[in-house]
Amino acid sequence: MTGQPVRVGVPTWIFFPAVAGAAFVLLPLVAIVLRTPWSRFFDLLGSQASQEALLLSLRTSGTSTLLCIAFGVPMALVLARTSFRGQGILRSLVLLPLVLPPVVGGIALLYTFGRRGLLGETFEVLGIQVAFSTTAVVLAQTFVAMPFLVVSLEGALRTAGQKYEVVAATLGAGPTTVFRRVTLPLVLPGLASGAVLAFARSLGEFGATITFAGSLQGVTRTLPLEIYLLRETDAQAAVALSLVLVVVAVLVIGFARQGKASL
Amino acid sequence: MTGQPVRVGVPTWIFFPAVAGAAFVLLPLVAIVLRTPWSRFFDLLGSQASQEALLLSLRTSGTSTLLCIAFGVPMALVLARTSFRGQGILRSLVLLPLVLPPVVGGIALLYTFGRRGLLGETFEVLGIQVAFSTTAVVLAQTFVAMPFLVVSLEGALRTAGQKYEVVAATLGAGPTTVFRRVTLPLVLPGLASGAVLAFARSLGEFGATITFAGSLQGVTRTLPLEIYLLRETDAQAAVALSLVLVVVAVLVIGFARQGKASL
Amino acid sequence: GSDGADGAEGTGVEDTTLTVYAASSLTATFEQIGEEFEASHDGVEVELNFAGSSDLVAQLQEGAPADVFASADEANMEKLTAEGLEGADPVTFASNTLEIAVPPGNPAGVQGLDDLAGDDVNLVICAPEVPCGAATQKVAESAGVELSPVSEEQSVTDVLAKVTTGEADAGLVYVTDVIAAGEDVEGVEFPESSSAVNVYPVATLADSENADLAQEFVDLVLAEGGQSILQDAGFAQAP
Amino acid sequence: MTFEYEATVADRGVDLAFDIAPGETVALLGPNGAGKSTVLAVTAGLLRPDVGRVTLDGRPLTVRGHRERDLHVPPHDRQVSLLAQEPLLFPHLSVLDNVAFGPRSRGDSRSGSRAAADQWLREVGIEELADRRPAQLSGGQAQRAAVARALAADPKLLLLDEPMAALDVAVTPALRQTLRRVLAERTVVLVTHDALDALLLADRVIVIDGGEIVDQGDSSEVLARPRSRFTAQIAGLNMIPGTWRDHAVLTAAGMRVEGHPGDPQPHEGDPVVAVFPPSAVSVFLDAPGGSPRNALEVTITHLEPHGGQIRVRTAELSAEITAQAAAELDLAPGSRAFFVIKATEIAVYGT
Amino acid sequence: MTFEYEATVADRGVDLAFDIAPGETVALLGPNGAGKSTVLAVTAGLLRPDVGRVTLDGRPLTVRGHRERDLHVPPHDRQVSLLAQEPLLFPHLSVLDNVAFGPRSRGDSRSGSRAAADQWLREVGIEELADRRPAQLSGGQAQRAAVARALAADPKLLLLDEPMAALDVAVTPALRQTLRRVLAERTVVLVTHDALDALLLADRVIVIDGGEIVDQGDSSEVLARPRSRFTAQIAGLNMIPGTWRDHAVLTAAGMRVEGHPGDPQPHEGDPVVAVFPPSAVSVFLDAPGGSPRNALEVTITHLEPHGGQIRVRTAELSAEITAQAAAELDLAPGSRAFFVIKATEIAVYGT
Ligand SMILES: Nc1ncnc2c1ncn2[C@@H]1O[C@H](COP(=O)(O)OP(=O)(O)OP(=O)(O)O)[C@@H](O)[C@H]1O
Ligand SMILES: Nc1ncnc2c1ncn2[C@@H]1O[C@H](COP(=O)(O)OP(=O)(O)OP(=O)(O)O)[C@@H](O)[C@H]1O
Ligand SMILES: [Mg+2]
Ligand SMILES: [Mg+2]
Repeated sequence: MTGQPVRVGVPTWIFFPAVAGAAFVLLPLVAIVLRTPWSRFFDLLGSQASQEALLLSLRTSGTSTLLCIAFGVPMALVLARTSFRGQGILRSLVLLPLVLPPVVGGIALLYTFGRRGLLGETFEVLGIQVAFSTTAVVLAQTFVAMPFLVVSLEGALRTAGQKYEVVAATLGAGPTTVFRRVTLPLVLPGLASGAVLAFARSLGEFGATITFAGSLQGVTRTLPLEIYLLRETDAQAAVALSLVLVVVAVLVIGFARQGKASL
Repeated sequence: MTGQPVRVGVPTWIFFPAVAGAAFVLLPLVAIVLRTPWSRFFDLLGSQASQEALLLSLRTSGTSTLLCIAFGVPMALVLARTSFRGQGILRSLVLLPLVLPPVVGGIALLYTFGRRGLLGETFEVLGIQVAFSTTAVVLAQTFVAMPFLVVSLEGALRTAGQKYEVVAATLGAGPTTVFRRVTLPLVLPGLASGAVLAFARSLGEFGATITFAGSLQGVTRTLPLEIYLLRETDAQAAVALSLVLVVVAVLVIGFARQGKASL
Repeated sequence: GSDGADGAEGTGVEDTTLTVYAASSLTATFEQIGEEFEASHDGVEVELNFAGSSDLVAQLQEGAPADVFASADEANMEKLTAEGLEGADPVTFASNTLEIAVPPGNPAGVQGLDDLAGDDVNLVICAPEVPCGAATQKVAESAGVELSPVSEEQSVTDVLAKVTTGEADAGLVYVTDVIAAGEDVEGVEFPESSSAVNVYPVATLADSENADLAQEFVDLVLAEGGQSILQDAGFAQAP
Repeated sequence: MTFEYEATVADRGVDLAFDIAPGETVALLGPNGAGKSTVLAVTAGLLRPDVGRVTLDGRPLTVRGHRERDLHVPPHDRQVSLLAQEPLLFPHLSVLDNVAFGPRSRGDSRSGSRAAADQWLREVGIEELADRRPAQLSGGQAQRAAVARALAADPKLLLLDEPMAALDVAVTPALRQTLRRVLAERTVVLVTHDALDALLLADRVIVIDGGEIVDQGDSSEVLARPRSRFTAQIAGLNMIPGTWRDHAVLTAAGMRVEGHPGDPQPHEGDPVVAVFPPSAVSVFLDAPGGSPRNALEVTITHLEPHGGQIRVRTAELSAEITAQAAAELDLAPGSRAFFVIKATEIAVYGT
Repeated sequence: MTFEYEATVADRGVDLAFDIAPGETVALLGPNGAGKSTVLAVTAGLLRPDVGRVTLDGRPLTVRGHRERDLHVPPHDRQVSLLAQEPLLFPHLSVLDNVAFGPRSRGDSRSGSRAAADQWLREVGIEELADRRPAQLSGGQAQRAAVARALAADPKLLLLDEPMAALDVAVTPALRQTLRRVLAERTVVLVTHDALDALLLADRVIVIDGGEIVDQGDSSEVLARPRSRFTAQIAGLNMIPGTWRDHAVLTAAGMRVEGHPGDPQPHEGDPVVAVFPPSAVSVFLDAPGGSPRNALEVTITHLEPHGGQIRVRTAELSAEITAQAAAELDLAPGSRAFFVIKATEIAVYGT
């Protein structure tokens, strides 16, 4: 037992829209759960196609989340902590994969990394064949998920402000030290929620993947693609399989949040 | 001319991954622009179908962004500022529309608001037909976009902390006053970036819309649906039309950011 | 079944809206047929809802207000009839056969189905779960050709996209798709295609509030006017 | 009709109880980490004690672990306002709106609260900064704005945590007078490190050390007759604790200090303190022989100027002598010397 | 091999120049908002002046609007460390790691910097808090940790903005001694509101008011012979400005004040000040007739106890009299009285 800091209360009326909003998001999930043919749920889980798709999804989403962190953190830092001409435009452009219909995103990737794309010849000379490979899946997921990480991390960086970084500098810490020992630890909650968003987006990614990477079992057919395909023959089974996706997402997100106090 | 506060520098090496990341996101956009049949771009823009789709997209995305704010702000507040048993699970569940493949999301909405859905009978008695109307488009967009607003706003609320709210309370401000005069103004940047994310996601929403709302010109056929259809007959035109989406997004986002200092 | 969109005030007839659900591969042809129908029916507006056949069935099962449904395959139409949602028995109105689509110039030099076996050609086909994939499987089996695709796509459009961008050396799609894609691809016909003919059924729907109009629309599709539009697009007559 | 406080915050080791009469101003003194801010936080409702009961005008504000039902009135509903140790001005509001925040929350009209805020800014001497954002203020200006904001809230009970911190000497006397006038009729708890604030602004002093009350009473009384080491320090007096043996104070080190015991006369064996001002100490290099005075051998740690005189400090004691005397004695840190105090200058009383 | 400062920050109205010799400690005094923190911010490289040139040991740190090329060395590269007015401890690091941050950034080993940090925590008296998070410290404890952190960084030039703020009387003398020892050989700029800090810690004093230097020189010199109103206030002296006419100081109000002019003798018409300590003032209720003394008619604003005496304050002046005298005169705020000062007690010198 110990003294507890008190939180300032939330206005009571705010619970009404909050509950309404939660209900709006949760009811459809309940509806799905109710309609799921549970008897077949575990058969489905056991099928080789589902398992391969699930493993592929986890692998590629994990990799693309790492890529988003590796490239997105620097981008967010540059957007939040420097200012240059055209920065506003750059920020809007980086946001674009958010609005681009994923299928168009996939086409854009084909135009870039495809055999006849912008970089296609370069890649061909290097003997790298991106399309129809697992790499392509990762690229597609990274492309659509990157803005999530950048936007939420940039927001966190701005909210956190610079005062501790300034203090660190006056203590003689160079930019790299400041980044590693002050900036990163301070925005860890923001980074974590950005990574969760990116991972979730990668996990659910469909349009860009099918357009850019194709769909071959064990190589490029991730769980969402498997769900789509299953839907053609057996809509209920597809819904059941998408519940697997949901459960996996909840587990991974919950697991990732274990370590961190906040999201 | 006046004294300028100095920013702490960003490590130089950070520009390399930042530029690489930006290139990765921007190159596909460049590739699309290069391949667009510009001659037909303006014809396309002028066509009635495109214009109706564009207007519908703007109207519905705007409405769903407002709904996201109306319900998402309270949800974020409750998640960030209260603690109760099962809050972690609730937060993960609210995130789920992020991972759910949009089509499955659409099916879930059908299961809920459709004629045979959970609430279908209630609605039927009231004489309300939700599915396959413009309302359905708005609902679908709100469903997929809500988590974006909630997650980024909750992050901002946590980063901002409670100290100013506590001060306001000790000055005699009740929860509603604190919310209106302290909490909201302080997290405005976070709210703005959350709203931008939600708007962008609504604008690009395809899967849930086509499943839940159908694709009727002028009623439920938003720009991404129009692009999808156009792709059946004329892939290049579809890409060109998606550039319109991109331009609209840049304009709206840029316009929304005018007022605010940060994103 | 009309909803709030057609708020035009006027005489009773002008309020009538006929809602047609059609597979997205019928987009161009049904838009034309719809215009023709509007031209011959004063005050009737045809609203077309295009999506994948399975999407459309899902919507109809959830009570979507529609008058006519045209499917891209018989399997999806059967899902509908299994629930008794059709107004009158479905009739087939068109058929389609497979063709090899190759990028302009045919870089891999594909001449027939046999050239598609083996690993040296980047082949893209439809997954067996979707109609064009089922047809592909049938054709390959009857011809005794072992296909080893680099990708099994979800839809014809996706196959075509891989071919038009040059990513794939060849893809198996419908004749109509090759025609629609115009200069972006070249078609390579092959005799074995006749072993799998895909048929397109159309039906009026039980819930239709304009059953007569719906039937008239189906009639138009089957009649000379509709058929010529379909054949211009490459569809063959229903068997 | 008083403020009653009694609470334990276990993990901070703060456990104390006191009352305040209406209209009374109480100064809370104590070393860093003693628990002063903790007491204010519990009172303002920002910290829930492990066990405790806090009431204002008979209304329970916080009850925990008592026979009554547990209860915690939220901060905004207590009519208690707190000036914390950090200014924490709302960054998005102008200085004027910051100060008007309290009146506005209480329900005053916009123009009314602005007028009130303007008045308070004038009182603390920063009326010309009304339109600035807090980020554009200097440290002392921000502190003054925070004081104005706390005062403008006009609560039943006002808690001030070091209101004079960061202020310059030019404004301190004036603000002290303002506070003196403003606080006169209010019920106030004032945390300070300055004896003058305690004397001038407070009716009563409570001295905390290690989470406990070590001394309390009428301000001038407590500062004139300190009972704890810290109170003596803040009052600028020397204190030697010991036991009353054979009409003298016997220290733990076995030294005898003679003084004149006050009322009530201590009993043999009572714990007592010997207290004397630095000015009562004479400094010699050699022990003066055979007189009825106390001579304590000390090691000088440092010398400080002090109002024209020199203060000679040892680890525990200090003496005040003229600069001339200091020069003649050739004192320097590390020197050994004798502090000699006439017994009549030493007050002895029980603790 | 010195620190040279010269900079204008237009929107804060701060425009001044000064030099510091190596190993010298300079105290920066001035009222709130004078520009002290601004000077430190420019020096640490946190604020780019509109025009200015700052060099350390001949190396330009900031150059702007000079004949040389504009230049701005980033803060971390200046070998200047700053203790700002807020403690700003890193919230995610323990107290020990906060203090070890500077040594670690300089490249020391982990264990080496921890050992150094431990030493500094001991110096400021909070070694037992080493493992706490900053959020678990009291205000004074946080301030001490921040002081330790700044000192541990061991820079060429150390900037301290009110290092003694929020500290209690029990620790202030000890910390002052620590600083005195530690700062002795360093080049330091120390912002303070306390004359004692200036006297004990600084070799030289610079007094700023309204963004300009109004007084500077040897610490004891400046505080003994203040030339600005604020310096007089901080030194606790009375000051009457005027012009030297006919062997006396003629004030703007037309009053004549006689004193003994120092070296150099002022010339007729020179601006001069008359300076005298409060203890030199006697208070009377009626003007004493015909003597060579100065009698100033005043209105008393308030009375304060001051080290056993009573300080009688007017808006501009103050006198120190015994409590007995105050009681006999029956003084109260608002009373009219005469402040009488012997001419020999008044120092007059040019400004
Ligand atoms: N979260 C916390 N906030 C403040 N103090 C804490 C906290 N947790 C533990 N403490 C400890 O509680 C004790 C009392 O702290 P408090 O802030 O009340 O001291 P204080 O008397 O206000 O000191 P100061 O004069 O330095 O402000 C200190 O020892 C402090 O280290
Ligand atoms: N961003 C800013 N930060 C600090 N001061 C600012 C700022 N903008 C303008 N000022 C003004 O500049 C002037 C100098 O401020 P500075 O902080 O240097 O004062 P200071 O001498 O440190 O005062 P204090 O003793 O109150 O800390 C003040 O009048 C202040 O209002
Ligand atoms: Mg405190
Ligand atoms: Mg300052």
